[in-house]
Amino acid sequence: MQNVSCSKRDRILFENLSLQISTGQLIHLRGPNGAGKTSLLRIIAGLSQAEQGQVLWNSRALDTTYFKELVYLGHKSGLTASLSALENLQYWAHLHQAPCSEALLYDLLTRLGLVGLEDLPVKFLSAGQQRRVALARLWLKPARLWILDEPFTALDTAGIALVEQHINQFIDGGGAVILTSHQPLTSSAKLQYFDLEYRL
Amino acid sequence: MFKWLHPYAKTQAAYSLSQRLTPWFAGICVLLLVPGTLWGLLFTPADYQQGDSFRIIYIHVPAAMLSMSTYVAMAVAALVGIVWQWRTAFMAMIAMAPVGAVMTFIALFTGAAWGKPMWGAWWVWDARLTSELILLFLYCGVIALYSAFDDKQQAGKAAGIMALVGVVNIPVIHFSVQWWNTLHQGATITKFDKPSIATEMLWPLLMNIAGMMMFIAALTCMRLNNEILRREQHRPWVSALLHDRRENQNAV
Amino acid sequence: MSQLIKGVLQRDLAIAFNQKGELAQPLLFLLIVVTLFPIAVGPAPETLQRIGPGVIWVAAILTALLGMERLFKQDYLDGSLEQLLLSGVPVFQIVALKSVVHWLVCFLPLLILSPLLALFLHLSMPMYLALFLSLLLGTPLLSLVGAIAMGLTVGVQKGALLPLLLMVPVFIPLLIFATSAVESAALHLSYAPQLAIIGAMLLCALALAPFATAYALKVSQH
Amino acid sequence: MQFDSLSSLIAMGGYGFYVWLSFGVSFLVMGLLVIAAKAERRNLLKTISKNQQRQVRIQKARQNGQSAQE
Repeated sequence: MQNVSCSKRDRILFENLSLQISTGQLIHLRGPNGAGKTSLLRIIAGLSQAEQGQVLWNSRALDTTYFKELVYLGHKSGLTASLSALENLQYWAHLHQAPCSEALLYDLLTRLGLVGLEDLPVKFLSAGQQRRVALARLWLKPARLWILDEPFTALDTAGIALVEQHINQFIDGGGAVILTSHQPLTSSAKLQYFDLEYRL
Repeated sequence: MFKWLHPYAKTQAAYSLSQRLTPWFAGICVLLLVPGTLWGLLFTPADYQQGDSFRIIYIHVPAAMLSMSTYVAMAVAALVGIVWQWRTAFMAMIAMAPVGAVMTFIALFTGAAWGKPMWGAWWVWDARLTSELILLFLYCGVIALYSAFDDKQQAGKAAGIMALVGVVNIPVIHFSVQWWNTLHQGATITKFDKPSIATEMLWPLLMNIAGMMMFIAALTCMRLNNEILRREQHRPWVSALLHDRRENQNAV
Repeated sequence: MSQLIKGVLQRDLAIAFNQKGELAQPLLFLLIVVTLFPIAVGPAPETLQRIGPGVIWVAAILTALLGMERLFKQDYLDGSLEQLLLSGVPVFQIVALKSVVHWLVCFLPLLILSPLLALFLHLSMPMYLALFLSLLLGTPLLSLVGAIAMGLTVGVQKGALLPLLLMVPVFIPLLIFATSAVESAALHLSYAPQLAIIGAMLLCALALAPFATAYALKVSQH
Repeated sequence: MQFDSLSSLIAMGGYGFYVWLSFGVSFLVMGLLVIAAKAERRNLLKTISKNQQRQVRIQKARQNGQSAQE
């Protein structure tokens, strides 16, 4: 499905990496701090460009069809602090052309354990609750590839279990996931590891 | 043209090319600038209106002309960089920026020093001087933007956009300033009669213009090489280069 | 498509009106600057009339810069910007919408306030009309071009004054034409040419600026 | 030669100050530009070779460490 080969920036983080991911695959990207995991994910997502090499999707360069099938969640939540969870998700769904009826969103937020907090500005929520709102996007948009940078930070065990279960469902349904996480994943046999090492 | 240029998109090729060109540019620059200046200062007859003060023309006009063309060259480099994703084009652009800024400064300074005896004031809001001042701001903007970024690849692209926005605006600025100037025509005499310049005055001027051009080219090459070295210092070819240099020095 | 436009407008306006204090600050700043000038140069109506249009325009430009930080900075910091860039929607459309919102929030109040400023500075009726028209055409230009400068500097921590430096080349012609329009009006001459030029600049910016801003935003995500 | 004596060359028909000031400052600034570029290059080469030497040291230390372990 995809073939990456890149090196990056003035300090060389990694060179001539190749990585292929296909449907039903979960790739756990591992490496010490500063190894370039986030940089690699951002390159794969198409946010930044590789110095050399390119990222291909269905053996074509990245274009709008790719973005239509991608959900990327970075370190930053992408939530506007002064807006409520509902408004944030509505805006995001508008942008990404995902279904966003209010009933659907209320239902989703309830499932994520955010009942009664839907209308509160996001800045009043705790870090874990904000993370849950950000992760709600995984339920919203029908995508085929998820790129998740540390999705489990600030989540409690119940939250982690919820997200992992959702990831497994997604993969069983033919999706592909690349994620970084400093904690081991408990999930399925389809899990693959990809290790980056720290280079001076 | 494109095929010919394309290999130089690679930093290493660009480095060796500009390394080879620098002494040529520098040599021709000295060959033109020194006799041109001496000729202009010592041998051309004085202007019958402005006396010997007109000799400032030999530095003022080349600097003013080339300050504008350097900016345009920067914008062209930026465009090439953005369209074809050449890193070297951005590096060349940023190598030119301070040189162009210095040219602009020289044009402004000599303009003021010429204006003092001619107009009786160091600074007159004359259309050409004002345009030149705005040009200096443009250069400063590009340089400031470039230095504000930590990631120089990003910085090059951002400064490139800035240079392009500026070049789109140059005609508008020029036109507007002229309009503004005629509207606010002050009491002082703000016009040079455009003298149809005599041939013996013209030759040294042309020599100096060409010499300044070479000066800019030589400095751009030098600065481009610095830029490439700084950005690529971790690449193997740079270490190989340094290694060769050291060996050569040891052999000598 | 229309739903997208509605969604973006709604959200950006909601953010702006959530921070009412911040909304009023630039206007207060404008009012104070315009009040300071008569105090500094003396209250003679002729002097004020002469410098009036220039003062209002310079103050408008500075005000624009104050309000402009909002345009992308917050989105950049909280990550909304990367979500926007990855949405697959053409970024220039969103940028154009954001410029519209900026104009509505920052310059529309200024236009509404402008009669008061004209009164303060003793502008005559034809002068005010010319000023109003030049503001009407010129301020969207400021929003559009300002968006480029803001897009370029969004990832830069230091250098709050950088946008000002970047926008100088656009400000100067605008300032020249706008004030000369008002001056022509004071002499009861036609000021259509100046307005036409500002209009032409506005149209050019409308065609090009959103693309430049979109590119700048992409660059800001290194 | 337009000027018959050195003093008249310096005086430039009364405009000497302005003419020599212009030329002096211009060439000074251009010279500074050249010097700055050269100095920058020298500094760069120095830092690069320093970095390289550091790399060599690091590698050596690693190898020594490994052989010591063995």
